[in-house]
Amino acid sequence: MTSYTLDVYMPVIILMAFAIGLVLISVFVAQILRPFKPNALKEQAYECGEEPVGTAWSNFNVRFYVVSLIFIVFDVEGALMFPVASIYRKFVEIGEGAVLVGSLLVFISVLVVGIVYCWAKGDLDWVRSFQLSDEQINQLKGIEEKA
Amino acid sequence: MDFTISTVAPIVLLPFLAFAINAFIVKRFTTLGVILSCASILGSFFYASRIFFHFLNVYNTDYVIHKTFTWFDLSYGEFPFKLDMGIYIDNMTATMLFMVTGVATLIHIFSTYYMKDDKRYGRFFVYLSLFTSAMLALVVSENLLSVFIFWELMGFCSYSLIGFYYEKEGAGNANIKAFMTTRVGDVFFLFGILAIWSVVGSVSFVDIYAALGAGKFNGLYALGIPLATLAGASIFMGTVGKSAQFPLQVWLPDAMWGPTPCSALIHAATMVAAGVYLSLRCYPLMEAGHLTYVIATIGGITAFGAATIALVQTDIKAVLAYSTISQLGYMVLGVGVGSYNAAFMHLITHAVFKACLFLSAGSVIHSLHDHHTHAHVQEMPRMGGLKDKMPFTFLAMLCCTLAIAGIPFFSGFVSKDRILGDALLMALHNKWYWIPTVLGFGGALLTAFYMFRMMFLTFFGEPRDKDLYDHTKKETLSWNRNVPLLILSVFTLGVFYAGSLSGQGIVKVAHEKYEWFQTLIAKPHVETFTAKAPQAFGWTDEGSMTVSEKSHYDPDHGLSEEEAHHVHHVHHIGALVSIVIAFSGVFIAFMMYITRKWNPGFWVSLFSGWYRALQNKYYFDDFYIKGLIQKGLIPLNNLLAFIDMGIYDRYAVDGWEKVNRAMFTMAKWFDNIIVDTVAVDGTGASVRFFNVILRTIQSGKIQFYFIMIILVLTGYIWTLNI
Amino acid sequence: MSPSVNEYVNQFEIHQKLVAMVSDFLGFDASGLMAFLVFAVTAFAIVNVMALIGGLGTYAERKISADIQLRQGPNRVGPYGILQFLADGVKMIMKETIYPAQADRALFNLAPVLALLGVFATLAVVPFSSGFTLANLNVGVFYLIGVGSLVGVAVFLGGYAANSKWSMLGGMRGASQIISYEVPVTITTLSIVLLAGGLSFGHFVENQGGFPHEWFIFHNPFTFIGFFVFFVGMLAETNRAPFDLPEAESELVSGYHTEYTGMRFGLFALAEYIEVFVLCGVAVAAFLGGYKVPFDLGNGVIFVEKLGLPAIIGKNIGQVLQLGSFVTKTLALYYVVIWVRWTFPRIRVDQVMTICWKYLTPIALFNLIGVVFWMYAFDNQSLWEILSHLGGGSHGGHH
Amino acid sequence: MFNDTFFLLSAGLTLAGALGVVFTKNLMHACVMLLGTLFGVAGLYACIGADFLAASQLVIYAGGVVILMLFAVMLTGGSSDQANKFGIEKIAGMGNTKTYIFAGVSVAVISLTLLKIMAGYMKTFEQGELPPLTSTVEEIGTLLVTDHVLAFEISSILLLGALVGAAAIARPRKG
Amino acid sequence: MISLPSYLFLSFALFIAGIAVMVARKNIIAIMLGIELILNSAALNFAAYTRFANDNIDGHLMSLFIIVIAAAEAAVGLAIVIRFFQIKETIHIDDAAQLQN
Repeated sequence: MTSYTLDVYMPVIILMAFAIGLVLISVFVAQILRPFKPNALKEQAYECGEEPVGTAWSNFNVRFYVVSLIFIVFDVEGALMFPVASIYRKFVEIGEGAVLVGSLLVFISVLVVGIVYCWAKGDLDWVRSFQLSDEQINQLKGIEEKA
Repeated sequence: MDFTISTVAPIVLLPFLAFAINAFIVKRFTTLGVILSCASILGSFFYASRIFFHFLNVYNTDYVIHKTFTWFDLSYGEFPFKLDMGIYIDNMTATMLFMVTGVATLIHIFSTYYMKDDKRYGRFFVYLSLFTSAMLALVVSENLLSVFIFWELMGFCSYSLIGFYYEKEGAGNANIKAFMTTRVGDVFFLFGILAIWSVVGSVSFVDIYAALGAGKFNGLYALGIPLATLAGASIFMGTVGKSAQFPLQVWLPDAMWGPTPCSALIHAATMVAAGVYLSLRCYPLMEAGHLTYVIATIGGITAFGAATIALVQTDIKAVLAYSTISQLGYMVLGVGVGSYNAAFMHLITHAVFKACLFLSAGSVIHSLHDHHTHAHVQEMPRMGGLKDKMPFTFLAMLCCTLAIAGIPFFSGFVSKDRILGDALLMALHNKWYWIPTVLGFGGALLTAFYMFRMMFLTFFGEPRDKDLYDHTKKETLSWNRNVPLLILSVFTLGVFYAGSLSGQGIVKVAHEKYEWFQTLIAKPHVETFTAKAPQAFGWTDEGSMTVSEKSHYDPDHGLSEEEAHHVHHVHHIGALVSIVIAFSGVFIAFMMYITRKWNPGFWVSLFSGWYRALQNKYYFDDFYIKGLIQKGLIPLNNLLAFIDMGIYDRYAVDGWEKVNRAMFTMAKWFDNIIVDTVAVDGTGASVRFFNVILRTIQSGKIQFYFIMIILVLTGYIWTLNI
Repeated sequence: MSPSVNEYVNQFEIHQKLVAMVSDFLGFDASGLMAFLVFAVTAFAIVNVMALIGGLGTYAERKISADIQLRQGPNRVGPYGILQFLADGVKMIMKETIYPAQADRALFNLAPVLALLGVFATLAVVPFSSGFTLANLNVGVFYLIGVGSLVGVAVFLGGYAANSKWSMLGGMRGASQIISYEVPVTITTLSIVLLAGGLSFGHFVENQGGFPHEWFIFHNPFTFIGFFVFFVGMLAETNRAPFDLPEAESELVSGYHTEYTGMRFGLFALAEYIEVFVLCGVAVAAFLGGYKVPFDLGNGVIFVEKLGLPAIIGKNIGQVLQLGSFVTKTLALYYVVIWVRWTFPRIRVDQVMTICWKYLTPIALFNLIGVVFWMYAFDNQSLWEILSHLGGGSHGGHH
Repeated sequence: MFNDTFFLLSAGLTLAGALGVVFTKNLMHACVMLLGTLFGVAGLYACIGADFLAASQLVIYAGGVVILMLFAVMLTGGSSDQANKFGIEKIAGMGNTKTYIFAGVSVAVISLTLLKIMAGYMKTFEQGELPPLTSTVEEIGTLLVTDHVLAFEISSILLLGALVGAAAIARPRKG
Repeated sequence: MISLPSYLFLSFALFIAGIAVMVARKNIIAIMLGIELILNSAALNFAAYTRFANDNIDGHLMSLFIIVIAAAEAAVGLAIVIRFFQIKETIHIDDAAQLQN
């Protein structure tokens, strides 16, 4: 196994520094060149010309959370599978692939169970199908007829 | 035969697999699940008997299979942090495995009869499988930590089984009670494990024995108590909780709420046996901690006290429950008086005959079906004369009763007599041991009495509930009901335990003088106990160790001629006394309940106060609920809440004003007390005052608990000076 | 195993002499300093080229869209309007920065920085050529996924900080879309990791060849499907049409950068364009043979040995070929991305989630299992190798 | 030279982030600070050759947990300190004087305790020759399918449980 | 510079910060941030000991599993928080006191 030094991370740091530097420079240049005349109207949040009501920081639908939940589970499982996947080729070459096939399959099938559960429970539907009651249907029909 | 972890593992894994599969298919394929459970336990029994006969063939006291694998190893340099898991099988374990799997198999088979019509038939087997698997894993465990893991798993299973009929309020309460009560002991147990870890750096039994031999516990004190004592006592508290010893015996009678086969399993083979098994395993530690006298006394008290309570019970299962506690008391007494293999032997014999007793009782209860309430009848006053209706059950139960009563030629006699004999030996040596010894003998008398009272009330005499009697069908022989009873009752004969087996083949007259139990089961080998601190009651080590060590019929570590003679003599006396006692117990019961010469009512009226106390189980429940919980725990809770809310929330914020107000309150309080009510109702007023203050402030605050955890942990670190 | 640019440069005598000279001059071992300089110069070059590509990307986008829609596109500034992006840049710098009154100023400033940080950090592992790679990390692709997820956070924070309803909706949508599509992309990457036997891009590319039949995309049928899964996931991760829900003009005005003006908006746009390029590069490295050139021209051995050129020239010719190969493929993919944008209509938000969770993820999982079994059954051989063996295989693969 | 720079940068980021989490009173800012800390810790992992851990830290924490936290903040009402329609304070306070006092006390107590323990270790610890850094990915992969295969598989079941449980808890209810 | 003491100190600092956050904050999500800090400090310790005082890399796996479990914990914990908010309209920790009495 080849060894390495920490120098391999040098470009990462340099690039990050460049990113921050680029932002600082561009903002600095803009600071010099651009006009800065704030007023209350300009600072209003854009709501198609209407007066903004309240703040945007309000409750959101729980669906967002469920999605991110499924994501994090897959993310973690991926993180566990990456090292195993990276040795699979070698194991197949030395004829020990069956061991890895077994454990990978178990792992993936548990993953599949998770997604099947969420699918069956409707967590994957962004818009949940819903049934209109008869009353509502009649109401809608009434509106149509009037029109 | 070479046993490794993978050849031993099926014993544990088969029931566990059955549980894992069964838990998912139980709803749809009940029958399949039940067959799976039974088959798995049968397979487990097969593996266990292989091991058992292997050990018999080897026939060596020191033969041990000890295999480990590293669970995790994070040690570096001189800081060891390594935990092994594995198996530790010696003669005791092998015997235990054989017994547990055997009894569990029979109970499984019986359950297919008993639970057939239950609406949660399949689920019962799910629990049974998990329960058995946990117990087996505990038995083969190599270290205290894995013992603790399976110990807790078993606690959970017993919780589920006791609350099996969770619709009934009593069952719901009983399982919580069982869980919480055993938890008290478990906390101590865990603390004991920590204490051992802090000294030995490992929790493996082998390492603990080695550390004891090497004197690692010498001169270590925590809170002014020798650390060996602290650790031993903590672990013994685990036994007290799990094996229902005084004063934590209250949960076991309530465990009757579970179905009868599960009672048989809890009371005979698994749960309560685990406690005694643990204290046998940790015996050297307890001896090194000078705890033997305490243990013996607790055992004696339990044996006698539970027997007295059993005198007045009318529920057939309750009688058996108290008899279990009493018998467990004998085992603990045996541990206390250094009668190592007799205690273990009693564990085995008791498991067999108690399982049989419970199954017979289950058979009786199952047959008696009240057509008005649609419930099974457990009350003995409504039974009577059943021996004509169910002769087979009667015979099985009779065998077991003879065994538990200590009638010669039955297993109970062999083991109990030996414990009592050893106790007598100790008592002759040290007068303080007379207390547990006399309690033990008294308990034997009572045992014989109440067991025969139960027999007579159930099977003899005129049927007291004619309607019930007439509706009861005559017993028909069915394999899953009678075969377990038959096998178990055959094994109540003493010859199986007192016989001598050895060498090639299974039975061979090699050690003619010595019974196989005595020659096979030996104390863990620990070189020296160097702790020389004086024990309680002026009792010093030197004498006790020699006699208690040598009191075993150990052919290799021979006693001197004279000593051996003395020991034999004492044992013969003990045996004679216990025979006399057993027969007189039977005689009293006979006079009271068969011939009716002696009226039980008279005795009740004579000792009416006692009678009430007994009926209320010595007010233990009342004491725990009213005394400990209401007077102790809730005020403690309130006090903590007070610290939380009253100090944490209140004084930190607007301190000065609050302090002023508190001073004012204090002043007023003193005023009231001193001026007004010092003499009249000082105590009551103060209690009421605290209640008023503390009740209003209740806590449920997570962060406060968190702070408490931090403080306790830091306190622990500072005191133990890690 | 492909070295990083520093190690590549180090193999030439002239550079070693230079290092020795500087060390003599300064009086201490200057190899670290020189490595820093090499990295810094390379990184500077890459960043600038990337910025250029980002800028040209906007131009190309407009030009191609105009082409597709039979319009002229930008044609005033410079020849064929090619300097349009410079004019745009100047406009952005000159624009006033407006902070919404209720905004969270700190996060409002931080969000574009995070986006740029995440994208730039991914550049470190992109294998432009066997010698022209900034860092060949052992955990290359895994690192890329991790750092790339900063963009999701940036999008969310950008939407949050402005405290405008459009922004907030766009930010939430954007973040959830980005993380959702990360799942199929990750799983598809896993199947490539299986084939490559390592996480670094060096492994990825070195296990492929210069000819299309040696690419991982044609290794087996599963990777062929996997490539399209990856491509679609990539589009969605970079919020490109038809997955540009977070910034759908007709629904959300401009999504999470509604309230951003001037250079901050420009930085967001820059980050987005560079990310598209980087992900196209990843797709090329993982599926399309990366920088590999046919007949192993890339390592320069032929030029040195057959043509007798000096090592420094021959090797560098190879590098240039490799770079050309990589950039050509990447730009071709880039073109496809733009093409897709102007061809497909935007899909609805529920369809976005449906496509991700109900189609791409199951397909990706199926592919993963398929690759596992393929490798196990055929002993790591590719489809081409198997076929050539069947056909008597005189012109079989070079493995 | 670069080693120390890298380490100092990471450590500085870690500490600054941790301090930010402790002292900021804005929940959203605290989450972003946590992101900084997590990146710093990833750098620290990289410094001691735990390259796979560093990447996992980035993928799981920075990419997953932080997003989850940010979403959760949004789903529980954002970070504005305003009353909702029931008059209850919507976002609970980020602490007050008394909690600060208690935090200070607990921190002091624990610091003393831990420093005591650490001092004991530090005195006895001597650094030997460090082995060169090598890639840990293959080694971790091999360990995951050999020695720790049970933990590997069980963690998948743990995650399945987490997924099912959390989805069942958080699932939007009808009506 | 890169040595065990400095790593232990960093992990110590993270731990202390986590404790401070957990005690000082009354917001459940903020407390969970504190928990993450503590978990990170533990994982860092494992990795550091692996590097400086051990031959094998089991500690890395320990850290990896800590990270995995932290993710699971965060997922479930935050789900509970969200549900709690839906019911109680608050995430103040003192309102989560059903266990009192």
